[in-house]
Amino acid sequence: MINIQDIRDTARDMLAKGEARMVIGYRRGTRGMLAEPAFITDPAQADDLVWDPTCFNNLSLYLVHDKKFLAHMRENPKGPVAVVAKGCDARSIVVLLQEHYFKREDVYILGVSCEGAGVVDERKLAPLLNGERPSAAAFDGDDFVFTTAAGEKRLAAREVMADRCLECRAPYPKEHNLVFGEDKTGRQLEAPFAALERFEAQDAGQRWDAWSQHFDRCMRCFACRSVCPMCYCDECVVDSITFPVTAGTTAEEKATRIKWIERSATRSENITYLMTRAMHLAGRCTDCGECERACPVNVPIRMLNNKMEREAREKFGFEPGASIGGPSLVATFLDSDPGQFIR
Amino acid sequence: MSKKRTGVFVCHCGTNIAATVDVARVAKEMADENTVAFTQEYVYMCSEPGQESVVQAIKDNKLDSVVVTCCSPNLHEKTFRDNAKRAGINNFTCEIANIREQCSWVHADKAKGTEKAIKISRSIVRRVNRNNPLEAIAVPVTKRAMVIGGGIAGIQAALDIANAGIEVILVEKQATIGGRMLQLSETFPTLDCSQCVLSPKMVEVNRHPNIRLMTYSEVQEVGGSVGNFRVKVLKKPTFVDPDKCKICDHCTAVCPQVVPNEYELNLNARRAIYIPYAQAIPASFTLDIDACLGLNPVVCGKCKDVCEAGAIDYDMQPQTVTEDVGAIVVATGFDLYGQENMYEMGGGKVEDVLDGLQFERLISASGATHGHILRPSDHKEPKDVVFIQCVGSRDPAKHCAYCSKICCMYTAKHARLYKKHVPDGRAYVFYIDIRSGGKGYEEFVQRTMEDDDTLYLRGRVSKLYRKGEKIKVMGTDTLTGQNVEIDADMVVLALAMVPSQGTVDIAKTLKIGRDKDGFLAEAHPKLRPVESVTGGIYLAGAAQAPKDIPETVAQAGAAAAKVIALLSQATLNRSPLIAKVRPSHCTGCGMCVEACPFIAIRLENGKAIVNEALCEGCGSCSATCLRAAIDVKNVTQLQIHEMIEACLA
Amino acid sequence: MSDNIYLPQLARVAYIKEEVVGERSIKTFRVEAVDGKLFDHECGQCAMLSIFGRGESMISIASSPLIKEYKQFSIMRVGKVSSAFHELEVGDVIGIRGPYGNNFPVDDWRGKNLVFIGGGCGLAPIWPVITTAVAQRNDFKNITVFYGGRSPRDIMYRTELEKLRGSADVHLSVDKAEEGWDAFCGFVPANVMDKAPNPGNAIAITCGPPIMIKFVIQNLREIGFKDEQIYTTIENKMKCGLGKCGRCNVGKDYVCVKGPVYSWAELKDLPAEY
Amino acid sequence: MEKILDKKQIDGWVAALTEHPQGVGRGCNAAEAATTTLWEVHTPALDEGIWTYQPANGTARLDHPNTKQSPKEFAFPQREIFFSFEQIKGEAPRLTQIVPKEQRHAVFGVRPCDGRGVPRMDKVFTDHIEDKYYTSRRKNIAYVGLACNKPPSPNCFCLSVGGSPVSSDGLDVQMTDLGDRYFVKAITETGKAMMAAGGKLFADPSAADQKLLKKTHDDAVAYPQRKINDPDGAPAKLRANFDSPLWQEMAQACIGCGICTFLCPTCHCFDINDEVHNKAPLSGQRVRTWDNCQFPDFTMHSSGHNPREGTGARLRQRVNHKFQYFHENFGMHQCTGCGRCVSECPVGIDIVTVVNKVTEHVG
Amino acid sequence: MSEPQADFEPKIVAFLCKWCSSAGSDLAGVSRIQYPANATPITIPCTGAVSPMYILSAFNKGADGVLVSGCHIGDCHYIEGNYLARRKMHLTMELLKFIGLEPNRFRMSWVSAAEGAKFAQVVTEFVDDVRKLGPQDKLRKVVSQ
Ligand SMILES: Cc1cc2nc3c(=O)[nH]c(=O)nc-3n(C[C@H](O)[C@H](O)[C@H](O)COP(=O)(O)OP(=O)(O)OC[C@H]3O[C@@H](n4cnc5c(N)ncnc54)[C@H](O)[C@@H]3O)c2cc1C
Ligand SMILES: Cc1cc2nc3c(=O)[nH]c(=O)nc-3n(C[C@H](O)[C@H](O)[C@H](O)COP(=O)(O)OP(=O)(O)OC[C@H]3O[C@@H](n4cnc5c(N)ncnc54)[C@H](O)[C@@H]3O)c2cc1C
Ligand code: SF4
Ligand code: SF4
Ligand code: SF4
Ligand code: SF4
Ligand code: SF4
Ligand code: SF4
Repeated sequence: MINIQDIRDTARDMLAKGEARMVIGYRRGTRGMLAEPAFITDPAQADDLVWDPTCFNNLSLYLVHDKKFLAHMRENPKGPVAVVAKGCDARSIVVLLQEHYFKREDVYILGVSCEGAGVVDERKLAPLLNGERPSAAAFDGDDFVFTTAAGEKRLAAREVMADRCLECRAPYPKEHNLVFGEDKTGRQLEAPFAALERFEAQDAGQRWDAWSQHFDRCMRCFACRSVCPMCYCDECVVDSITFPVTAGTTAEEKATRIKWIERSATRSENITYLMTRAMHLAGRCTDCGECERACPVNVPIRMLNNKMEREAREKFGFEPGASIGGPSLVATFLDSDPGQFIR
Repeated sequence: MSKKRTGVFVCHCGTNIAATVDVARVAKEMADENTVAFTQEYVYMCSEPGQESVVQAIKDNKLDSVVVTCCSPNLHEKTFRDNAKRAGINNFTCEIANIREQCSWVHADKAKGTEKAIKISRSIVRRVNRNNPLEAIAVPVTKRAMVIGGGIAGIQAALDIANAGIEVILVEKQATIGGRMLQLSETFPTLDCSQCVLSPKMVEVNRHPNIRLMTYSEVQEVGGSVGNFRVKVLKKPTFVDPDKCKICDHCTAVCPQVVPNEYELNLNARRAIYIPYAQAIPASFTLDIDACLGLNPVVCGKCKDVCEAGAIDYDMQPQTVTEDVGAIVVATGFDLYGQENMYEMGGGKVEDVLDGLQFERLISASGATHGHILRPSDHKEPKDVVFIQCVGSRDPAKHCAYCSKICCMYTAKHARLYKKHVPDGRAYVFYIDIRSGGKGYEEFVQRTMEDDDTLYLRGRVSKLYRKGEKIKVMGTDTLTGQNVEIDADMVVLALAMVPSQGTVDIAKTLKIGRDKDGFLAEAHPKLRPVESVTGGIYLAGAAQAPKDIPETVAQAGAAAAKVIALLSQATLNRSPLIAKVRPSHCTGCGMCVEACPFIAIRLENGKAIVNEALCEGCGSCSATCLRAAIDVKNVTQLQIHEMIEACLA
Repeated sequence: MSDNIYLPQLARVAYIKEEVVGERSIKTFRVEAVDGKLFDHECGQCAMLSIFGRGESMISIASSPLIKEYKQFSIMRVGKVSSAFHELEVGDVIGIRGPYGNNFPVDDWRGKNLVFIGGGCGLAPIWPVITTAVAQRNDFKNITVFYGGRSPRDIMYRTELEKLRGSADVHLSVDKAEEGWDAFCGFVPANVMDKAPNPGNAIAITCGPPIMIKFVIQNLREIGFKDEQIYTTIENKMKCGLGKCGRCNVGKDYVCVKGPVYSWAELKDLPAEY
Repeated sequence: MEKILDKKQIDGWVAALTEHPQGVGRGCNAAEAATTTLWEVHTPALDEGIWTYQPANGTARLDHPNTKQSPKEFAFPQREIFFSFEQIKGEAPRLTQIVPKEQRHAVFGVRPCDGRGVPRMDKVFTDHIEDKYYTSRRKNIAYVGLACNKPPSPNCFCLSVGGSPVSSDGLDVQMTDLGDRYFVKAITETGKAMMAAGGKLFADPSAADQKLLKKTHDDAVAYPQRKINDPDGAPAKLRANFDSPLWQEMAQACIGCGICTFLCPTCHCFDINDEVHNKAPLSGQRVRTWDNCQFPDFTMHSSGHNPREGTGARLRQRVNHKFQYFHENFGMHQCTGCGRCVSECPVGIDIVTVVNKVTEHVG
Repeated sequence: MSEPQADFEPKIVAFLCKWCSSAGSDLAGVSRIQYPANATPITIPCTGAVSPMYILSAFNKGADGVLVSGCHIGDCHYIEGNYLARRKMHLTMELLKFIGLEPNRFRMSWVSAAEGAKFAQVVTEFVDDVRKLGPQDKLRKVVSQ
């Protein structure tokens, strides 16, 4: 069991001693379930920090924000940012480090072990609470306990846990500066890629029927991209319209931007967007599941990334975010790569 | 900034194109393209008047770019680019749309052919619209060459280059140069002694002021490109100082370690300290560290004790040297296809079944048996010897698909040499057919058949096995249709020639391609037979394909001539179609660095930087970059995107 | 559907002039109606110009309302649509809709001294006022024009500015000294400070890059201009021009409707989101 | 007009609106049937875990909390084609307007907050100059509302912004769930006509029904909601706190996804782009798509200068637009308290908290 | 799946590497080996230069099939470009299959400069396969009113 006070004490200490210029963690939000990202610079606020099954966000995203902000301000960071990171989040940080997005010494990873549990899926939880609004959530062994106006409600973790956590193979932040909680790797509740396999068991026609509806629903808010720490490109290639312009973009570049897709949220454009994103995340996505969670219209985006992840693992023996110095998936190859599809 | 003014020139190629493509329609459709300011069709665009009209049209219409829709760019891209240049515009704004090889010649249906020709032409027009004027890149040349492999090919190439006054580094993996030829007894078709021909050359190499010999050395890493390679060579320790070694042979006498002698193809044994061959160059002993008991006087140290010259140095360390060279000749030679692969020939497990090279050592005066033909099992003189040709060659189903080219000849040679040594012996040759193209070759074979009374049997051997003293060889004579069975004392297999392991390894290190049989791939089978696909790397000898000594020497000479021609230039022109980074989009993720096969990209201050001298323009980086931050000039993602659009319009 | 506010009218390019070449090149275009006539406009108003297949851009009408035969636009190449404009040739047809936005209250300014201060491409929006005032020279007192570019090559309307000299005081400047330039060297606000135009019975109209406007206004106020005497235009990104798409929103104003012309007195009251 | 509709009859009413009274072959030919304006009815349905409006298919159920997306898309679709263009090289372009189809749409189950979104959208698209794409769709839409017996989301705050769970603003018909039946009230003439189409399916309400209606409404209003503490003071306070550092602080987690605005019943910002289908000869369409002020490049000038640099400035725009600028222009808050932006923000940015914090801030 | 149409002429984009497959197609031409005209070639330096974006984009722009063809493994002019391509295209193929696109719409092949006949055969087969599948309308941009 993680004692939140340990995290708070560490954060307070680091800030007070100037060992970190900011601690990014979670605190209670006002809108209900969700713990919200907290950006703490004042040691006095360290007590706001919380750790519970509603700490969904992959906070490594904010390391990217921070870097972009500093670049924009032309500032040099003074000391590292400390960030609370779950297993998957820590792997995201590894990928960012692998891609030289920032230096190892710029980040202080306060790892938190999911200890064989994980985070809640709001969508699974909501119907079980009958519209009640939980004021607190806590881990308790195999259960999660929610406090609502109607009292305490105990739910089996596996019923309300996010799919990604049910299937998580590495719920322990291997890369860390400090880690809270025990390594209980191996206690996963579902086989890896279980959801994916269930989906793949269908025939091509059924898969298309499902996906075409999903693609139709997408309204291209780009929340999936915005919430993803791996989608850090300043100018996303697929997107010719929104976010194309950074201050450095020249007239020539704007005039000759490739229009891979249109802004219209039509099926074909949505497919191209989401498929490109999946391709771009192949070998980089660490399955933090944030894209799928953020999507307001429940497009199962994670499944696309999962598909790539499984291919990478099974065919190329590749694990995203495994090591900072490791190879990247699409920039390398093995003699033994599959070629049966080539005719 | 203003709009491009492209001229489109549609060639009829006589009726080659016009018969199945409506050229007038192609021209008309191209005229509808936004950027096309001029179109023209002509019966033979590449003819003198055709070319002239292109030049004139560029000038008259102030064109800034040109598309010629005609045959494959391999044929006339240069022609029309030169024309563009002549007309005063940049040659890289001229592109070819191939509507002949890729269209008119392969589609009989005129309507469909025309449609496709329009799509092809349109895609090239759109591409040209985004072409930038470029200049070829000039790179200075390092006037020094490296030859890898010290067989006859390497020796010849090194000597030729050195004689032209260019410094050469000859790198040989073994302790001596000489290669396979050193192992041969006498050579067809003249039957002169192999070593007698070779030794003087080896000595010359050793003495040549322009040649630096690095034996017992291996190339580890190659960077750079044509004109400027940087090669890392590992010099393995021989533990014997060649300058001090007197070749007195005292050391071998005391060395307790006995291992098979690879130079003698394991027909006899050698010591851990040894000299492969009496006239080895460099003339020095070598201590085989793998066989040695350990470089420690406590363990052994006998050789060191007896060496009066004090040549033995147990502390010798491997040494890595880096050499800058402008060109490389690869002459890493061949091996024989392993007997163990030849299941039907006993899989290497039947005693007294030898391969050709072993036989060469058997009959060689310097060989293990001092020139007496004695079979290994019992040291008796074999009376019935069966020679089998095409073993492992010309067998696409199970072994090598190709013909090893020299086996017919050396088998004939072997049969003759055998008869010379054992006049009462009987020689049988199984063959599929005889390939004896070459000066004096056919005569040589005929003489073997007739004068030497060798029994040539046309057919394959289906099986052989040991039966007591004899080897039973079962085959068919396809001329008579009879099954043949011979009780042989010895069998000699003319095994296929395959690229040596050193060749396979060096291809990886140098990143030069190999052909489907594993030999080093030449840039063009007919027109560029001694060049590898990588600029500045040339091929010589049996590493490129099976060949005999005359051919090897000829190719080595040709490679040397190429090297000399290359290195006599002050600078080199390289294609400017290389990668270019858009720093505004690059996040410095380094994926392109990883993907680049030529190590041409590095990261600096969080951005990718392309080394123009190294980049070959393959585009692997651009397909890997997630941000379209790196593109090959004039083959940009934008251009391909617009070409896709054009193909699907 | 009648009154389709998004449907442009077709206009043909009748004349193109390269004003400034280089990285920030500017070209001037005159366009005429393909059928019928184009709308009338007031000084300071803008139009949405389209190149079909590339998109639309809001561009100030740089010709005087007195000229009815054509409308003139000066467009700097900065991106997608503006680059497409720079590829146009005489005779090409574009789309145009407008006029949009409010205008300079030129009628209220009759009998006053006018001080124009422009920088870079910012001469275009005030050019109709200058040319109208010069055309109706007697209605106005002194006319002074300050205009500056980065270098002599960046001075737009060079010949036209020279022609003004009879009717107006023209003070040109370049940011950095260069051979052959004998007028003022330095930034436009400094030139204004240097010449210190008299604020009495005067209106100052300034347009240019945001940073220039900021310092021009500072300097004008120092010289003694009141907030109500200073006019400028603000150019926020626009897509519809009709106060609906939301992006030019500053405070409660949609600049495409309530602007682009503001007196400093009005502008001060709005949040500084431009 | 006030009536009672048995819950089981809802599909009957939908059918009456969708099908021609006589029907083809029953005294009315196909041409007549086509020209007589009928309704395309949309009812909330649960699809892939989210409530969306879908064409009625005879199994309408109005037990949804609220739909994920607001019903604004009926009058203001995410993608609207303005016109198509074609141009042959050297010739003038030819433009063809694309006019929205004349089809009447009845949207069932609109919650009061979303109903109140309608007049707000109307204001935007008709103020100053009329947007005919909007109005020609809008005039053909009827909103059949459903009062909230209890706020469907824990983040509802309609009462704070001048609305109520039983408001009928912007609706044509208001229905109230009385257990086994609906109390149906026509608000507009269109609403009356629609109810008339239902004919005998409707019964007259009894006094008990009226009483129950009142109680239901009263209970709904009394149900605790989230609260904006000083909505009336908001415009002035927001104005005063424009430069407050609170904005950046509160928006630090914002990822700029724009979910808050895409889902909002009153956000109307859009983008216009040309979509090219063929380059030579040129053909394509000019298309309007939703856009929003939370996207970082929304206001970025071509020069790279961005008046709303940073998430703080953008959050401020969203909040100020809803609670200050719109109020200054039209005398009402643009927010209707539906709570979508609160519930759906992936990082928990909460407009109620934001408004409260800023209005309480003295700076 | 769409109904197969007798008169349906598939639109195919063929990315051919300059050194092998494009040369192979030239050889097919020189040898006058006939094959269907449905595949329009785009010559790229190397299959390694084919970004998965190109495949997606071609389908988006209405291709009924996409072919990527290059040098055999081990023969890449740029040594390892085709190895990189093999991995990328494998992933692309898997993703396309995953969402339910018919796998026969995307083909990768190795055709050397010497394999004119193979080139013709690959195109012929591929056109046949795609013809059987009918028009590709899953990823195609729909130009709606
Ligand atoms: C049984 C037999 C009989 C023959 N008889 C005749 C004949 O009578 N007449 C005739 O004309 N031809 C004959 N030949 C053919 C002849 O042997 C070859 O043509 C000739 O040896 C080819 O020479 P080469 O230099 O290309 O290769 P090799 O002789 O194989 O030399 C290659 C050299 O490169 C070195 N090397 C390999 N890899 C590396 C590396 N990575 N780095 C550094 N060094 C390396 C090797 O150690 C070797 O020294 C015969 C061949 C055989 C098998
Ligand atoms: C009131 C007013 C008056 C103005 N007057 C003038 C004037 O007189 N002269 C002048 O030069 N300028 C003037 N401007 C500025 C001018 O409007 C802009 O410079 C111009 O709109 C830039 O357009 P662009 O397409 O070239 O720039 P870009 O930066 O390329 O694009 C601008 C818009 O196009 C969209 N866009 C960008 N790339 C793409 C893409 N690949 N696909 C689809 N959409 C894309 C962006 O979303 C953006 O909204 C004025 C502006 C205003 C507001
Ligand atoms: S995916 Fe794994 S590491 Fe991430 S939150 Fe779930 S259990 Fe923890
Ligand atoms: S998939 Fe979901 S989150 Fe992503 S753009 Fe589409 S609607 Fe938004
Ligand atoms: S792959 Fe692209 S972004 Fe990454 S370093 Fe290379 S050019 Fe830059
Ligand atoms: S601002 Fe939020 S709460 Fe208000 S109407 Fe919009 S989505 Fe609903
Ligand atoms: S809040 Fe933003 S997106 Fe919504 S209407 Fe206002 S400006 Fe537009
Ligand atoms: S406030 Fe929330 S929903 Fe709105 S843009 Fe920011 S992160 Fe997205």
